[in-house]
Amino acid sequence: MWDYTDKVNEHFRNPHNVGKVENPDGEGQVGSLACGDALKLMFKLDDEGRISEAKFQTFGCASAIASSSALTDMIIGKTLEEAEKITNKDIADYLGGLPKQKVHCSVMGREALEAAIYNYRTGKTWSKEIEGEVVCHCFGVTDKEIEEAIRN
Amino acid sequence: MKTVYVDNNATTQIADEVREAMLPFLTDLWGNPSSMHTFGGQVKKHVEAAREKVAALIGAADPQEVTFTSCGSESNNLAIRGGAEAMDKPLHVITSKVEHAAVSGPCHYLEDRGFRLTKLDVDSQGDLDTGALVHEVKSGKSLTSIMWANNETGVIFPVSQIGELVHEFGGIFHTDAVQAVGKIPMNVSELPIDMLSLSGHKLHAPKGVGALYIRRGTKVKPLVLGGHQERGRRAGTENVPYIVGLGVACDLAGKKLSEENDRVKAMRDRLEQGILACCPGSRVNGDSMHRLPNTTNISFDFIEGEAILLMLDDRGICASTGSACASGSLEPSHVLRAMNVPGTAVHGSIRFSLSTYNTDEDIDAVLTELPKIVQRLRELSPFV
Amino acid sequence: MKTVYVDNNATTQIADEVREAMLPFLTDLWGNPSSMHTFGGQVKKHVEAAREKVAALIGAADPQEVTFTSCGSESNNLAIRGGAEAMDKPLHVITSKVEHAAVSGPCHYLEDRGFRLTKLDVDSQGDLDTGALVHEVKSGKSLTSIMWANNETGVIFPVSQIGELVHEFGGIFHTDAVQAVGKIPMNVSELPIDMLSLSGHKLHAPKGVGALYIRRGTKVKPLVLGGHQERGRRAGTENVPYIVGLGVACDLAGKKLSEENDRVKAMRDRLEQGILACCPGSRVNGDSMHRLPNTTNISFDFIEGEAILLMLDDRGICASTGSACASGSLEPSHVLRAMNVPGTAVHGSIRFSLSTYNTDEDIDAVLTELPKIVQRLRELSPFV
Ligand SMILES: Cc1ncc(COP(=O)(O)O)c(C=O)c1O
Ligand SMILES: Cc1ncc(COP(=O)(O)O)c(C=O)c1O
Ligand code: FES
Ligand code: FES
Repeated sequence: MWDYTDKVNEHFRNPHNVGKVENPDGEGQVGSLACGDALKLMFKLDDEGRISEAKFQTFGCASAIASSSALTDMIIGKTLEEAEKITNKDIADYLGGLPKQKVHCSVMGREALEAAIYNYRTGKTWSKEIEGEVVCHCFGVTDKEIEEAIRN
Repeated sequence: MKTVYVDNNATTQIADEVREAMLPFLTDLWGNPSSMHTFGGQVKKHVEAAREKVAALIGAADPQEVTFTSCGSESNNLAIRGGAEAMDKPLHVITSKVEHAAVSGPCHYLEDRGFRLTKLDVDSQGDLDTGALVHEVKSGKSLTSIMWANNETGVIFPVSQIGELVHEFGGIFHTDAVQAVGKIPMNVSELPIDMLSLSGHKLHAPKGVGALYIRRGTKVKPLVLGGHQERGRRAGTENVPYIVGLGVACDLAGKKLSEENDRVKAMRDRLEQGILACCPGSRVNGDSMHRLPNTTNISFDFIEGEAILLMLDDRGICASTGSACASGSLEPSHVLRAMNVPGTAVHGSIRFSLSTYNTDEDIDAVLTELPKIVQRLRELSPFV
Repeated sequence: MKTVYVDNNATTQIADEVREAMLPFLTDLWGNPSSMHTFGGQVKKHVEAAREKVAALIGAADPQEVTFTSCGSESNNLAIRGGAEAMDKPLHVITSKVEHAAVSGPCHYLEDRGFRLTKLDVDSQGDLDTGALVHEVKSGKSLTSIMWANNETGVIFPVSQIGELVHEFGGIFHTDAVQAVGKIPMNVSELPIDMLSLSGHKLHAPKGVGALYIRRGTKVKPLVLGGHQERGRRAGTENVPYIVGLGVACDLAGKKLSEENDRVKAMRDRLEQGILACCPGSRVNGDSMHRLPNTTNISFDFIEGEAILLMLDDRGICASTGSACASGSLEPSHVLRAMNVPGTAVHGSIRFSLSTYNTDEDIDAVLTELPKIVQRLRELSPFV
């Protein structure tokens, strides 16, 4: 049984900001149905360039759901420059920590955000090469990314 | 909150009769059965009586064919590592892709030491590719280890047919029957089975006792080397209380076999039909013809198993994704992958496994709560 | 007839506190600690609490250095077979001639597979030939397994000195401390010991649970391969009740250590002196300086051990010749033979081993009955 913090449990059971944003300014999705990973993140900016609305949908375990929920909470009210600085460790810290084997579940949220910002800035959809050995088959997260996530 | 325990393939509750039978051996009769004095020696006959009961449940011709071990995993390791070591030319190990880790572990161990290892496929129903087996056994004397029933799907393999094929070419056949013993009738003395593993805690005895049936004449080298206990097949002072408990549990299981295949099966079927009816995008994994009476494994499209489990847990419902001992791993079930369960369904499967201790109210509880959970999680999913 | 149990090196009674602590896990808390649901998962912390207690008794720096097993024999096999497998070049196995079968068994197993095996002598006092050890460890990286205390004589070996020698030449040191743990103080974290075996039933926990201390950084391949239990070091669903019991037993043993070395030792000394005084032609086997506080092994010239035992048994006194698990064999004790115990004395030895549950009346009973028995048997002997 995973040792989830109360905060993780809370965000998993009552995730914040679930769903889709109408006419989003940025939209990012990582993964695909075929390889079994998926997180979609959308945001809308206000007049000052701050994120006024952010929503997510995820196909994932409790950590993935909680991390996504936490991330949306964290970015609302921030400028994109501020939001970009959020690391996986920040997400994990915000949740009071994640079990070691589950740290990678926070990676996807980070990447979906990156993809959404890229989409806002370029109008293009982000596609990403995955290198390294796939550790978490459910989300196509690689060991390199986990290493980075843990180092961060 | 009432606990609704529908995870009996992971472990079962200890039957009252089993606990009662064990208590004297935890209290006054704590002697060492190998002792020369009466106080210890008197205990031995209780160990032998238990051996007879285990033999009776599986239909062993002679109780001495039963060796007590510390768990199902040890039984499997003893059979496979010990069986391979005892063979003259044990070059080929044949197993399936859907075995428990306690079988695939020792098989890979042998592979690392130069044995040829073949892992047979299953089809989308979880049924074994017996055609491939025919081909493989021909290639020389083998040690073949194929489970009797799969822990995740409950699919039952044709052990009689497999054993015959293996024997035809001079091989040895071991079956991991940890999930089958006590759930379906069996009579090893009439089957082409050389070794059979079972585990106490899957049939209402405690965790930490198992047995390996070793047909008279089958050679096995011990895994735990040392004293002369278990006729030299397994060293270590005997776990008398649990062995006595396992005996009683086997007795009980024999008596309840018809209830298992009758009332438990009916509950399982109602649960399965109920879920399929009220959860769109759900499907049963595994051949419904050849299946344990207590197990159903159901996949839900677009949602993830752990999330379902935790929400069931909030409502006091205990179920499982795959095998409990794999729950430390993030890999999707190797069994469902071997069956080529498509898309997200492989990530979103839940196993419900019943026992004679379950009631109709348990089934009602699952059927009330599960659809709500599935709907809730689907709302989170980017795929719907 | 009251039972006078002075055979505590064979097995011990389960302490009431141990049984009480186990009962909830045999009754309501029967979940699988690896389960994802709360009902199972909640059990895990009790397993971890037990691990801390075991670690505390032996002075392990980190509870994760403790791996639970199914008995002392398995611990020894895991350490020796698993330790040898994990070494780069594990060519030389060093042990003594007076080890328990659960150490000599796996050592011979390795010898059969091409390892060089050296079995060190002991002198007439049962003390290890450390000079020979110095010579042997020099010959290259070794796996050395020497017991902490001998089960038959109670002789204590200088594990600190042995470990230092082994380490000086890059070897690995395992000690079978099954008879030492709970009887003498120890602090493995400050000793040059890489692995240490212990068994529950020698310290008032049940038969069928043990542990292996594996110092952080020491590599060991698992013996029972399969699931991820015990961090991959020992597959098999955990025997939660016994693990909890072992924890409590270690706690108790820690608290009773001074009584063991004080009251129990005084009883043992009175027993020993009393026997020597009233049975002519009797002598103590084993160094009296380096000996467990609870054990005495006494040889009687011209009479045979089994006969003495059976007559003691008639009077409700439970003792032993050599180790219980060797009692199926007719060979005189390998320990006494290694000590070159002369003439008929090697066949006529009895081991008395006490525990904190013994009383002065128990000692009185032995001292009343034994001389009569010895005299009676001497009358039968052709040698007198
Ligand atoms: C020194 C020694 N090592 C190992 C063992 C084996 O312990 P177990 O019976 O728990 O396997 C014993 C006792 O039987 C022993 O005395
Ligand atoms: C098919 C199968 N084999 C072996 C085992 C291992 O049994 P144990 O946990 O007693 O080692 C299990 C259960 O965990 C199982 O389901
Ligand atoms: S996203 Fe959590 S396990 Fe892969
Ligand atoms: S005469 Fe009976 S054991 Fe040797």
